[in-house]
Amino acid sequence: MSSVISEIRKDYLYNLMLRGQRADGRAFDQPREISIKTGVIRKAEGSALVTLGDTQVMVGVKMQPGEPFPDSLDRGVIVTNAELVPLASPMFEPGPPNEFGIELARVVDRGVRESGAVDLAGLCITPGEKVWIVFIDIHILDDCGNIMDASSLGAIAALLTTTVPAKKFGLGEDYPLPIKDIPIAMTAVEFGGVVMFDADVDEEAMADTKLTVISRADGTICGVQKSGTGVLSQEQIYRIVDIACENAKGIREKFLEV
Amino acid sequence: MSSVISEIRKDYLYNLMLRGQRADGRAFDQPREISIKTGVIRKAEGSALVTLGDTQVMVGVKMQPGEPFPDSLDRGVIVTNAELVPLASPMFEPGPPNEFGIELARVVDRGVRESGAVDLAGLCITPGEKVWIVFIDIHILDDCGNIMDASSLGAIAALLTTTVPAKKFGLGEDYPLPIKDIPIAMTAVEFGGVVMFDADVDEEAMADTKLTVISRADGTICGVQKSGTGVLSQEQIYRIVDIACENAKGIREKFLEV
Amino acid sequence: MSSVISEIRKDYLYNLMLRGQRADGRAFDQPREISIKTGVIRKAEGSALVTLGDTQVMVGVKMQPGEPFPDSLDRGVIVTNAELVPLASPMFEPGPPNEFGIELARVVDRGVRESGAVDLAGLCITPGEKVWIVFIDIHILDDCGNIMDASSLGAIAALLTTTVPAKKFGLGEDYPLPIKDIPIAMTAVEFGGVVMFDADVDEEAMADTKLTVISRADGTICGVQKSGTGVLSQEQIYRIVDIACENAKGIREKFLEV
Amino acid sequence: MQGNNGNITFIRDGVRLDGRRVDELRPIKIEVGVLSRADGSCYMEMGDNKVVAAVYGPREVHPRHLQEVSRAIVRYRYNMASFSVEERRRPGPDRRSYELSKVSREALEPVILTSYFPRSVIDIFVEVLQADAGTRTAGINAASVALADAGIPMKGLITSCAAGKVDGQVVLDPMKEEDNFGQADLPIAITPWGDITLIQMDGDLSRDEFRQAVELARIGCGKIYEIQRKALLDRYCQMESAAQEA
Amino acid sequence: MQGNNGNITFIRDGVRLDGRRVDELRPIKIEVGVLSRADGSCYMEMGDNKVVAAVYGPREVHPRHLQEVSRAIVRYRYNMASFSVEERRRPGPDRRSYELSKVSREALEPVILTSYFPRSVIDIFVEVLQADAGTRTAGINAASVALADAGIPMKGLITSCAAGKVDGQVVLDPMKEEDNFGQADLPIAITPWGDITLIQMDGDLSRDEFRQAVELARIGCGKIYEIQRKALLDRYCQMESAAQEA
Amino acid sequence: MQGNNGNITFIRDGVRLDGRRVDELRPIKIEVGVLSRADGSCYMEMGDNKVVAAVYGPREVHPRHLQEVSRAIVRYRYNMASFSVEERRRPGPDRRSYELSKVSREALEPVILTSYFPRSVIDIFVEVLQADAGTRTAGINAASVALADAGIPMKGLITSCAAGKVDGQVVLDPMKEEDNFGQADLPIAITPWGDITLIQMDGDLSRDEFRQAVELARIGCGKIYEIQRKALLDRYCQMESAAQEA
Repeated sequence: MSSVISEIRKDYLYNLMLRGQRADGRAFDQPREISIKTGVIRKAEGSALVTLGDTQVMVGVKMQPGEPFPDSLDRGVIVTNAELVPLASPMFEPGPPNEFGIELARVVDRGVRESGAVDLAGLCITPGEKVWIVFIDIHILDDCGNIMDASSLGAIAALLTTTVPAKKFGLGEDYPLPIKDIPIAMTAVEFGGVVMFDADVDEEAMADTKLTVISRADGTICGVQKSGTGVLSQEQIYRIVDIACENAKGIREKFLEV
Repeated sequence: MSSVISEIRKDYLYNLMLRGQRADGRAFDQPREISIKTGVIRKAEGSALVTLGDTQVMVGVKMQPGEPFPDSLDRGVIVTNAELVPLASPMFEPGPPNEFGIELARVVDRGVRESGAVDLAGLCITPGEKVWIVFIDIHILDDCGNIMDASSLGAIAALLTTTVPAKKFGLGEDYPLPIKDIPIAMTAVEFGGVVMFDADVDEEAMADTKLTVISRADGTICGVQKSGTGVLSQEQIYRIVDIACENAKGIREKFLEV
Repeated sequence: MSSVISEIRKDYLYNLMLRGQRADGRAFDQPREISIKTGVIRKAEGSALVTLGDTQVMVGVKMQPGEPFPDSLDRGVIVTNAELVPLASPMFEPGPPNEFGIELARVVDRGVRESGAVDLAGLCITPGEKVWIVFIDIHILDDCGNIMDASSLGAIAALLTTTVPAKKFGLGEDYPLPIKDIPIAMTAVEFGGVVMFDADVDEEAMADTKLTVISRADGTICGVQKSGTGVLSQEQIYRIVDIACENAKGIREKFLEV
Repeated sequence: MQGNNGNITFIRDGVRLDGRRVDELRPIKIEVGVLSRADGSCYMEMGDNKVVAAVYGPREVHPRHLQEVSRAIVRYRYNMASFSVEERRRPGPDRRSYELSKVSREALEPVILTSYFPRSVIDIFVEVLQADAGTRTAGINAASVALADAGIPMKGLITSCAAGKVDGQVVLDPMKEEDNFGQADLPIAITPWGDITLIQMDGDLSRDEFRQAVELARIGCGKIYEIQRKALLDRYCQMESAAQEA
Repeated sequence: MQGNNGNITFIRDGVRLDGRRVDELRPIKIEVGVLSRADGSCYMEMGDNKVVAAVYGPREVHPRHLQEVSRAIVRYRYNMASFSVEERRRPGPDRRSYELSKVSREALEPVILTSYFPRSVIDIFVEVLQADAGTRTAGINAASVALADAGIPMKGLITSCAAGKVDGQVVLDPMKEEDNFGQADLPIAITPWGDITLIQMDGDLSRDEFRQAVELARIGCGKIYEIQRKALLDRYCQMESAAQEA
Repeated sequence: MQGNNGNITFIRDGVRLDGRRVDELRPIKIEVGVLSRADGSCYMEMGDNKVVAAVYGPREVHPRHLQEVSRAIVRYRYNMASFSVEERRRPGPDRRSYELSKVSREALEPVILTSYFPRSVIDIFVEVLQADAGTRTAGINAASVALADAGIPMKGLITSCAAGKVDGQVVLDPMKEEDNFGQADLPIAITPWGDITLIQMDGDLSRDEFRQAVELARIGCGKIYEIQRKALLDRYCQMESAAQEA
């Protein structure tokens, strides 16, 4: 899914990198500018528009009553879907999600699920029969690199502002979706031995390998995913994990904690 | 979906047109010969084989009990589908309906629905639980132009002869489907400033633009659809609407009124 | 679905054939070596790995309660599916079953169904409401010719060792799936007037025409299917039927009767 | 084949439910050249079955990679209209129609001179407008006539017919009730010189009954062949006289 | 059009539920060039509708067999986000979005100079982020601006607007409630010189009302056209000054 | 990871439910060259997991537009048989299998010398016949051996193994119960020289536990690597002696 990048641009970026620099002047572990607008879609129970540099991702959360899973009869259900619509990148094609869209949705989903971000036990309506289904829909608008972190950020930001629409379904008063943790995904790419966080679209095109690390508020890890056809050393992985957990703290404090 | 037409044939038709003529001698506002045979498919609750010149369309109506829509709990449901099977034209391909088939079905459906042709309130079995579903299935057999009008005509002709199969489902005696109006679609094409009704396959291939107008028995309009990549002036549209409503009267009287 | 075969190999096989011989020394009516291992998949209610020469087919049987068909409310349901996965042959492609896979599954299914092999009346749980669904899943592992007979053999071998998982669904004690007959499919190919049973992959590639005959334990016929673009004479068909019924007896006795 | 016929007697005094003898076909009607767009076409009724067949080609193959360098490929699409059966069926192909399309194509391909048209395709489309047991045989018969109408060079017409078994007796051309509750169904297709291009069977037949059924189905084919030929001849004469008038 | 408005009065003393007069548009907001990856883009709000349009191209056609030797093909994909409507919709196109994509493409194609770019494609993508009656017209308006932003040569901007009928009266730019319970909906799209490139209608209109509705929708288009032009001009000035600063 | 283990104690006196120590693998069985049609193949059991891997290629790419001018593309299809799990699964890929196919391909691709075979494809197919936690690692191990069996030039064998966490303790190669009710799952794949080509993790691990889990999984990989090598060696010897006999 990486974009095509000209050889000249590649050489330029590579030479910069050797001198410890990035094209936009950031440090290797520094993310681009982040902005999060929530409540942007009135028709959704929760929503967030995240910009990460030029990357833009809209996440909408919709809720409706439905059946629980047979193996967790008294817990709500989370369904996460990502649409890599062709509006967002010349690399995206219309049609059902391909392996990139599926991986994106599944990693975001695992971050939310494994961190216990949503109190699923608080989403039971009638045990064994009816629970709340939480649909997290990720709509990529402009893929200028690292849609993984932007999507993950959008998902938790939207969840944090979600109202359970109980009234609409005759199930009492509306109430805020119970949130128990704030998972943050941080993705690094590796190229020529150098590790860079929050790659832009050119850096992504250059690198073979990504590592996404999702951490909880308490600094523990709830998700890791390597993708791409390159390799990582054990040390690189440990280092990425460490930086990811540290950086996540800053973002959580700045943008998401109440 | 327009057929390929040779340049020579096109020039010939164009020159004719400039002299106010059509290849088969018709006036610009004159439809081809129409024949309607109903009751041709014994296994359907209603059916009609319409020929419009060489164009042949079979419409079958099937009915079965089912669930009402949530926003109209005491009304029957209409489902319209069109199969542009590859038997009918070298331009049609196997597979699920493409945008042409979908548009055709949806325009026919809107004509039936918006005209209030079928008394949906009379198709409620148990309010909120069970109503009659009316399936209108359009099967194009030979596309020699203007399958829109032929399909629309077939749909209303089939509905007019439909028997509600109450007995088969243990719901009392069979009775005729209650019909309240007879919508008629008339389609014109535009080419080089000239407007022609009921285009044959060559005329369709030549023209960029079509306008379908569906009118009720009382002369009011219940549906309009422009299709094709050309433009129409306001005056052309008004003129087509006027002729369509007038011509529809004649067809309604001749073929469809009891 | 026939494999490509070189002209030289084809000539060689053809010349052998004219001398009444086959490449592996078998007689024309002689099947390759057969082995059947049952109970190989612990997670399935019944399973069998069949090897027929180098051909390998795995069949798994799964059972679960479900709804009966409207026209047989007090009988179990059989669902047969065949996956011609691309692991098994360079000719197979990923994706939903094509016409070869569908034909294979349907012929195996008809053999099981029409022979009355499974006592469907014995698989009713609550008449009109709940019956056992028997899923027969055929997984081709190595297509070295005649997957039809291998699949059919695998299906009945798996069924013969299937346990109805009543306990798992709170429906009493487990019991063996009631089997009433043992249908055996025998397939012959025709090429240049010669009829050969149990063709290997080269023989299949050479021949245009196949005939599958499925017979019951009492020697009567419960299924026949010609496939391929060649023709068969009436006499050839009668002869294949006779040999198929005879050969089936031997296989039934040797491998499948208790 | 449910084999479970309730208490219906299908044959009484040698006469079937619809008045036919055991070796009698249902009424047949064939019309040739019923469609304008297709290169060849045929409408056929066999009892209550109503089918239309159309042939397009030889024409270019799409997608290209299906094309064969030394011959035309043949495609056959058997399709049932949603309204053709008692309970409305969802549009589009199901597993049954994929199988019927395959065996029907294989029933016709042996007589088509495909080597005359390398790299091209001959498309055969059969639409079942009303179904009443025997749609595959009716479809093959109609398609065979449509191929001739399209001028596709063939070694001969293919003719198709089924035999069945009800009340323990082999019968020709089973109708819906006989098919639903009968004990066997055996459709065949043959060339004019007797080679068999399609044979399928399910149900319960002894080897003797199997042979009886094949023989009976062949007799049925013989009768249908004459009707096919006559329909084509009528069409030809009609076109001749139309040409002379012009 | 359900025509069944319960007991709601939609117009009281010439004023509609949301305070508009019958010939008044909902508030409109247009931003040009909102996306980096696309060649042209536009974000638009029309009342509670929120849509983004992107244009890619002219670029290579995939799959190849769609390419036209003498002109660019135009593709238009109208898509609703799952969260854009009251009840979550399943992702992916449905029959409605196929039809809207078709008529929207046909609304824009007449002004695009496709002959300048043979064998190529101009892709227009419209994402509906929030829907409130009028998404097709908002989409066309946004797409038209995005085409201009992408530098696609056009004869002029396309502008689209709907008229409706509620309480027996023709009104401009119906919102959700008026669309759901009104008596007619008539969207049009026009060129700057008044040719109509899209017209659809459903509901119940006399011939006179039909003409009134067309006239009113045209007036609406005129107002929207000015907003489109201004947005493009602002964008142009902004880029100019950015260029001068650099 | 449900993290909700009811009241099960998974480790008692350092021994797990199936009698293993925390750093012990389940029994492993590898057979090389089990399929005739494939260019390379491998059957593998890891505990109750049973998988078959086949490799085809390098061969021509279909469809053509996927082909790369300077290297072979690699495709990997992870597929579960319908009968491989407790509750029958519908045939065909689901979202999980798409993701596993992707990460498995990316686990193997780093060691395949794809530049040797421009414009071609190396297809890897893995069928899970029985599943019991760890099918992705078993599939990668089997695929790696099948690649070697197919003679595909590689820099080294890839080996894959998971670590988990149960009862607060990091364990090697979790089985079904430990996976369902455990607190974390961390599969990795490594090259013989220790580079990591796959790493995924879900559940709940401190940074220390994370490192422990990676170390433990590496130890597991080391043991599996020896079994893979031995299986390939045995196969080679067997073929040698077969060749000498001939």
